[in-house]
Amino acid sequence: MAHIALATGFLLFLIGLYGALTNRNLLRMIVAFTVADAGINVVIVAVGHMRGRTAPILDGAVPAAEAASRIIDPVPQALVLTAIVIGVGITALMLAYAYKLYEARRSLDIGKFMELKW
Amino acid sequence: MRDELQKRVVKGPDGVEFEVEPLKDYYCEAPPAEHPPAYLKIVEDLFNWARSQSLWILGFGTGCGAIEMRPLMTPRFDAYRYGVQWRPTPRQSNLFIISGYLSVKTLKRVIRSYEQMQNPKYVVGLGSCTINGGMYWDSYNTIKRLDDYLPVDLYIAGCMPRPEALLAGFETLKHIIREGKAEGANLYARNFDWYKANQKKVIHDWDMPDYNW
Amino acid sequence: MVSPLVLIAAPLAGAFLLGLVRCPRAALAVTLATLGLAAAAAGWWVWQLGWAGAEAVEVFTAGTPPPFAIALRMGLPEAALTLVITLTGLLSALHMQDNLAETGHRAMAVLLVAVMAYCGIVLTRDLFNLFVFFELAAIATAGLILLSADARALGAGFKYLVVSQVISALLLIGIIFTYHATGTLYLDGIAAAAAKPALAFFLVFIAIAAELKPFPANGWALDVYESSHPAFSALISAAAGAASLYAADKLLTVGGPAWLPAATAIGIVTFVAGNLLALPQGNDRRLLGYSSVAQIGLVLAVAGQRDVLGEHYHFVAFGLLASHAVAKAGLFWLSGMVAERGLAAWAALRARPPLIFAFATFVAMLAGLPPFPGFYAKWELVRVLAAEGRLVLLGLILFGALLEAGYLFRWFGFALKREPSGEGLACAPSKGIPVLAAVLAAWGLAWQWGDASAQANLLLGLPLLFALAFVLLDWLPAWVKNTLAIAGLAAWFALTLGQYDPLRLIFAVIMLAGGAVTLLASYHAHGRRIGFYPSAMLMYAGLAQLILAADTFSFFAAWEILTVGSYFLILRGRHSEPHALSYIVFSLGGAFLILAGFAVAADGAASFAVADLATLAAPVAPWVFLMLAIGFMTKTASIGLHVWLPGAHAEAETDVSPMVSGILLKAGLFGLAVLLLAMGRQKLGGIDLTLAMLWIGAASALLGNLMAIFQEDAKRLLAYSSIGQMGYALFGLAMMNHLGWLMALMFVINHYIYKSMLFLAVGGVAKRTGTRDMYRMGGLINLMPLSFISVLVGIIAMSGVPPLSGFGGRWIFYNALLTAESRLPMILIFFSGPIAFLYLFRLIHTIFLGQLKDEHRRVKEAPFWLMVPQMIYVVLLIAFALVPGVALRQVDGHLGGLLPAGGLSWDGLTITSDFGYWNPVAIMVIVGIIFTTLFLWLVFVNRRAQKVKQFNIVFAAERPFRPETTHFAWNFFAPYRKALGFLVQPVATGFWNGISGGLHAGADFTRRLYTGNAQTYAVHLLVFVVAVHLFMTGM
Amino acid sequence: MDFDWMKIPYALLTLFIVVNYGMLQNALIAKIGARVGRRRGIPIWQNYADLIKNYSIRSSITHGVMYYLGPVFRLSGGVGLLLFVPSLYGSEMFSNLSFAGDLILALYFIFFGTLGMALGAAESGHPYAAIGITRGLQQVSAAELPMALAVFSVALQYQTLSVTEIVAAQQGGFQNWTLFTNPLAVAAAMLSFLGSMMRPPFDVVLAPQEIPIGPPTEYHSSYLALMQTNRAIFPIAKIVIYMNLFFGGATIWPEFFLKVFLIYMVSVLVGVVHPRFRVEQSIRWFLVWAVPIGILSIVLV
Repeated sequence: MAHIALATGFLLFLIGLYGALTNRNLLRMIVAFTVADAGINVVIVAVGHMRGRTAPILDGAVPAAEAASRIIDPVPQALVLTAIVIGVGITALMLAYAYKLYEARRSLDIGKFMELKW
Repeated sequence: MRDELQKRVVKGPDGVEFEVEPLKDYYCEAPPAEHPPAYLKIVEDLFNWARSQSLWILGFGTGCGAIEMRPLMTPRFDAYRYGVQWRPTPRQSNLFIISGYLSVKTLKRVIRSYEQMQNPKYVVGLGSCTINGGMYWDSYNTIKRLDDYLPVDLYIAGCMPRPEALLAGFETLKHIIREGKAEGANLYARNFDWYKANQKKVIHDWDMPDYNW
Repeated sequence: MVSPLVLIAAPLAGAFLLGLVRCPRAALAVTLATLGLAAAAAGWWVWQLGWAGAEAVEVFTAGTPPPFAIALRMGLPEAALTLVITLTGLLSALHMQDNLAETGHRAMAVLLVAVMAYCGIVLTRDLFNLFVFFELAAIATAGLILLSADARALGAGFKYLVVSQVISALLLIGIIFTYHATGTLYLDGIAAAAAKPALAFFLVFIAIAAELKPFPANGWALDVYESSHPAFSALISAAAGAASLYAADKLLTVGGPAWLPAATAIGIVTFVAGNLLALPQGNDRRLLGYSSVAQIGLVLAVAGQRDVLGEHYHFVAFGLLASHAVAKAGLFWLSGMVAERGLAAWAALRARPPLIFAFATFVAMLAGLPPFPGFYAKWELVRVLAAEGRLVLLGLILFGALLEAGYLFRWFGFALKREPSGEGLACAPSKGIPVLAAVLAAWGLAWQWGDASAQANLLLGLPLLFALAFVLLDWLPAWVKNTLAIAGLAAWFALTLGQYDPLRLIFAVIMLAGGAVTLLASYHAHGRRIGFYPSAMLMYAGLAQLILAADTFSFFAAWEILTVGSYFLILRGRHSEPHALSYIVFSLGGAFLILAGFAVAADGAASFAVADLATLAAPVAPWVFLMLAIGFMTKTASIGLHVWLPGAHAEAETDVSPMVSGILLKAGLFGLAVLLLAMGRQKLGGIDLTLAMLWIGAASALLGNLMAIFQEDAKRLLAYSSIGQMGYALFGLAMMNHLGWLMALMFVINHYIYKSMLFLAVGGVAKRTGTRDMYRMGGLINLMPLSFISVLVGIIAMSGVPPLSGFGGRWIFYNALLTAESRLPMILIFFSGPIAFLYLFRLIHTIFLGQLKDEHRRVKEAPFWLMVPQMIYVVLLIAFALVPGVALRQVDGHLGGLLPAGGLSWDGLTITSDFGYWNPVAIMVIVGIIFTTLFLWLVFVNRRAQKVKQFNIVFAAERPFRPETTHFAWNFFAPYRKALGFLVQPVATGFWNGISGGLHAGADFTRRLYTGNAQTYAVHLLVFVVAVHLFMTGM
Repeated sequence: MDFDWMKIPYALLTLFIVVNYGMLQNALIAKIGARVGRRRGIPIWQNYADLIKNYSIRSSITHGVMYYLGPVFRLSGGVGLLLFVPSLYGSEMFSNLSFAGDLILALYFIFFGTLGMALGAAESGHPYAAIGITRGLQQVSAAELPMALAVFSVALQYQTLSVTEIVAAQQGGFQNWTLFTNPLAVAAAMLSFLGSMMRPPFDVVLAPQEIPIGPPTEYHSSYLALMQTNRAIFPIAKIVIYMNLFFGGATIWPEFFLKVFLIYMVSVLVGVVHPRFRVEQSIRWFLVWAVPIGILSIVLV
């Protein structure tokens, strides 16, 4: 299960990366990055998974005393929350940029924004 | 008068403009002076002997007669043995041989060269042309009588005089020098205005100072 | 006790507070106050940790130790870095206050967040927290980029976001797998973990490294630097750079020594490539961007050397980092004051001399010149690297530094020499204050690093302080400063008189007393002459300290000080910009060789006396000798390394030329003398190196003289002649015998006197005639008789004709040759002697004799104050000709102790060697009597001579046309060119131009890598990651 | 310092002898040249007449101070050179003023007159003067090199720079002359000698037909007289150095006269059968033919 998740995560990441590097449209690039982000998040969660354990929620099902042996590692779960938040922030910022770029040039082609070079 | 002898306004490196007058600024304006012989006669005699034994001819062939001077350097005539040499610069020469006819154009150069020689200096007119114009007696642009323009010490007549005649002429000149009678340079200085007037009469494009130091 | 958390909390609180403030002015006040508070907190910590003896503290955010909570650490490095960050933030905010006020409180909030994020990166000890701060920084950066007035910044910001997305992906994957393997995110915990996941850690490492904008994965950064607001660029360059570097440093601590080579490799490649690619840049901010990239690369490379740097690591790394941060921030702020983007547009700075001083400070600081921290850091770094045998790295660092100095000083030259364009300068106090603060910081750091250094604090050196005092006194009129300068030189000379041995005394007399005499000429200048005295006195300070330097550090520091001072001095000439540049590049190249030589010699010792060079043995010794000798020969402009000299000496100001020629060149000879005294003969690969020097000296003498005769420009002629003269002196030293040295010292004295005199005379003439082309002059003898006399005396002395002092040099020279071991180089020397006549005659003929030109008919004698030193020199030359013993006897005795055998005997007035004898007084008297008698005789027989004018010459029965066509002066020695012109083909110039052109062309080709496309940049990043991985696994 | 005041009249005596000998020798050589050309040639006393004539010229001009001093420099150079070298070996009377310096002094003092003359001629403002000087300087710069090498070779050979000691080492028969003990040096020096005597093929300096007599173009009357005096002294002074270095010096005046005459005749003999070199040709000639011999001489000594 964890391996499938890992593999899926990496696959998503690579697909996203490939998409981001090959699509010339800004919006498509941003979407591709979101896909890659999602892939990474899957990877993070998958890394935290331990076979046969349950979610790290300390309620009646998992008493605090046994928590250490029954739940999966909670840290990646915490990390992934942060990562998602940051990812959203960055995606929003990129979208804002894309909007302003489109306003400035009436184009979403990444190849149109190459005046700074060398 | 040529353009480059006209007054001109130039700007100095400091940006101040001023006038340059070439005839005044580039040429010495002093008139020629007479130079008396040495105070002691015996010294002057020695000097005259040395002058007569050391005739340095200005190497300036002014006309066709120059061809007759060349053999003097050859073994056949060998003028050197009489103390006669040729010098390439008027500064160091004391004998000017006007070799034949003298066109007005050449006269200008002759005057300049003559004036650049130092006192005492001697002029020998070679051939008839320097005496009366010779075969060019009615030419519109040769002078007829050299003596009007420069003080001539000696004429060697003929058309052309042979080198032997020249050698004889040198001997006569030596006699004149030794007798202290070859004072053409002083004569020129004394009668400078007269000579100058004669010269300017024939030379119409006078483009030099009155006396060429 | 201020909690380190203030640094995080205060900006956050400020940012939230800003949400409540509506008035832009108030918002700005809040922002500045917040940043000020943070800076104060950081400053307090620096004080506590650095001076008050407090211990580093670790703050646990949740009240529990890691791994259950995030830990922050505040030690001295963190405190210093946060101080840099917060101060840069504060000053940048001040600088861009108008933009901030315009954009409103949101922008200020973003700025505060950026500062907070940078501080967080520095403080945190948690890997994931590091990621978070990096992402915060990225978001804030992308927001701040929008502040720029430049429309292209949008594109740059997007490129930045694209790349940071990739980086963050790598970082995140790396972090999670590192955590998976080690079970902790606490950095110290990871470091302590038994099994470290190589690949995961690699991803973390490479992601952080990518944040450092390594070559070639840095195109985005350059675009950001170029287009964003300069104050913000300052923040990215100084603050973000410092923070990221510290993050990399933390990772290296965690990763252990295995990761150091990779860091070094990335760093050094970036350093060299960044500086190389900066060469062809025409946009100031992009150039600063390349320079930033390079500097951060250098610090990363240093971080990679922490294993060998040991206790010096922080001193070196922070020295370089501080230099970078202060100078780069200052330069970016300056760039914000300049209206246009071309490098030449910085000429606008000339309207404000303090800004030029600031620019000079920053350039010197970046180039690692004394007394700035970079200098001490470079010294330590090179010393350690040399001791560890990491010579390739050492070479690359010095090469990169040389490139950097090249474009920086070229730029500085533009600023000082190019015509300012129409657009002026924004000089609002808000823009000026940050620059001023950076200048103060620069000098403060200079003091601090000197203080912390194991070496002497350069800012404690009296001569240097004296020179720097002229910066503050620059408002005084020139004559007051000149008097002060002369008094200073004389006083220092009197003060130190007891400390010189006879050999050094000769140099001291020339450099200090001689310098004072040369300075007399400077009285001719009117007004304030801004910038002249600080530069000149800097040079003299260097010279003064050089002679007294006992250990290699102070020697090298003095060497660089005099180099920089003379560079500024040379740059003052009207057309000297390219020549000053080649001077500084060659000089620094030579200086770097000297640095490397000293470092190799010291073999790790913290302090190494110059005299201890004698203790070196093969196989190190010959290499040290080689490096030092080439370094010194750069200064003496030996053939091949001479291309800088003619232009530099010819284009310098009238009173500067004698300083740089008569005095400065002697520094090289002094170095060589010290070197040869200490190390003697060395053999490398079977070649006797002193023999090689002998050949070089002889070739310099011949070719220098030969080139001099073809010059039309009088000062260039003198300059080439200096090459020849220095060749003679080098030849004398390289003979390594008693008389050879004596001859070299005689040349030192003579060359000082006559070359100073000639340069002053020719300079005076050039001043009056408005040209340096000799064929445009002529006939000046009657108008400038005193100048003529000094040139006449000068050329007689220089040509070696009796009875003047040059002859003494030649006489000793012949005697020395008779004892020399190798005879063949002498052929060249023999040939060069008569050739000197040619150019000397040309000098005096074409200027003073011949035909006077129309426009010069009213020129006056050179200014009085230019003549005063010349007349002193005339007297000196004659005195030295009469009694050379006064100067040489002591040295002769002194040399007897160093180089045995073959001295001179000074019996009465006659000087006797093993081979011959010479009586200078008798010669003078005899020649004088003969000359006077004949002269009186001529006057007697020729008393009535008529003075005539210039056209009264026999001219083949014609008359001269114009003076121009009558003066024979141009292409004076045409037959020589026909016969030997092939010897003066500009081979060396072509060679160096080829190298420079090749570097520029290579850089121009390479920089096309940066296509401007965000996706290409991302690909570069991936390629970079793969390449580093291959590099690491391949090792 | 105790100075032997008798040196002064002795030196003047040397000067007197050499001036007269020089005038006569110049005339004699001119006469020999004339006889070869089947002329009678000038009288043997011609140079005296010329000299007196030039002093007797009544007027003169001056172009300025250096122009005025040029001939003074020139003649001082000649006289000084003569007096700095002992004329006769073993004679206290004719050791002249050689206590002032050794061979190096003499070699460098050669340039004293040349330099002064060059400056004087240059002030005349005449382009031919300047052209002539540049030609002379260029030619001599190459011609000096073999001489310098030869001198160096001889100094190495005898391990001294003192002319007296060099002559002393050559005493005791002609087989001890440098000519036989160090023929390469002598060969190099004699080739250089050709270049310094202003005779064909190295007379492009004066080049009478081209730049009428070059440097002295403007000189006349008493200036020229001083230079003529130098013409009598200077070549002999130079030849004395050659004689002392390479040909065993002289102990009595007849030997002196003979050796000086013969050495002089070398340049005359070469001169009469050669046309004129251009400057760059003579530079190449010296560098290609004379310098290698000089180099060999210092390598092999």
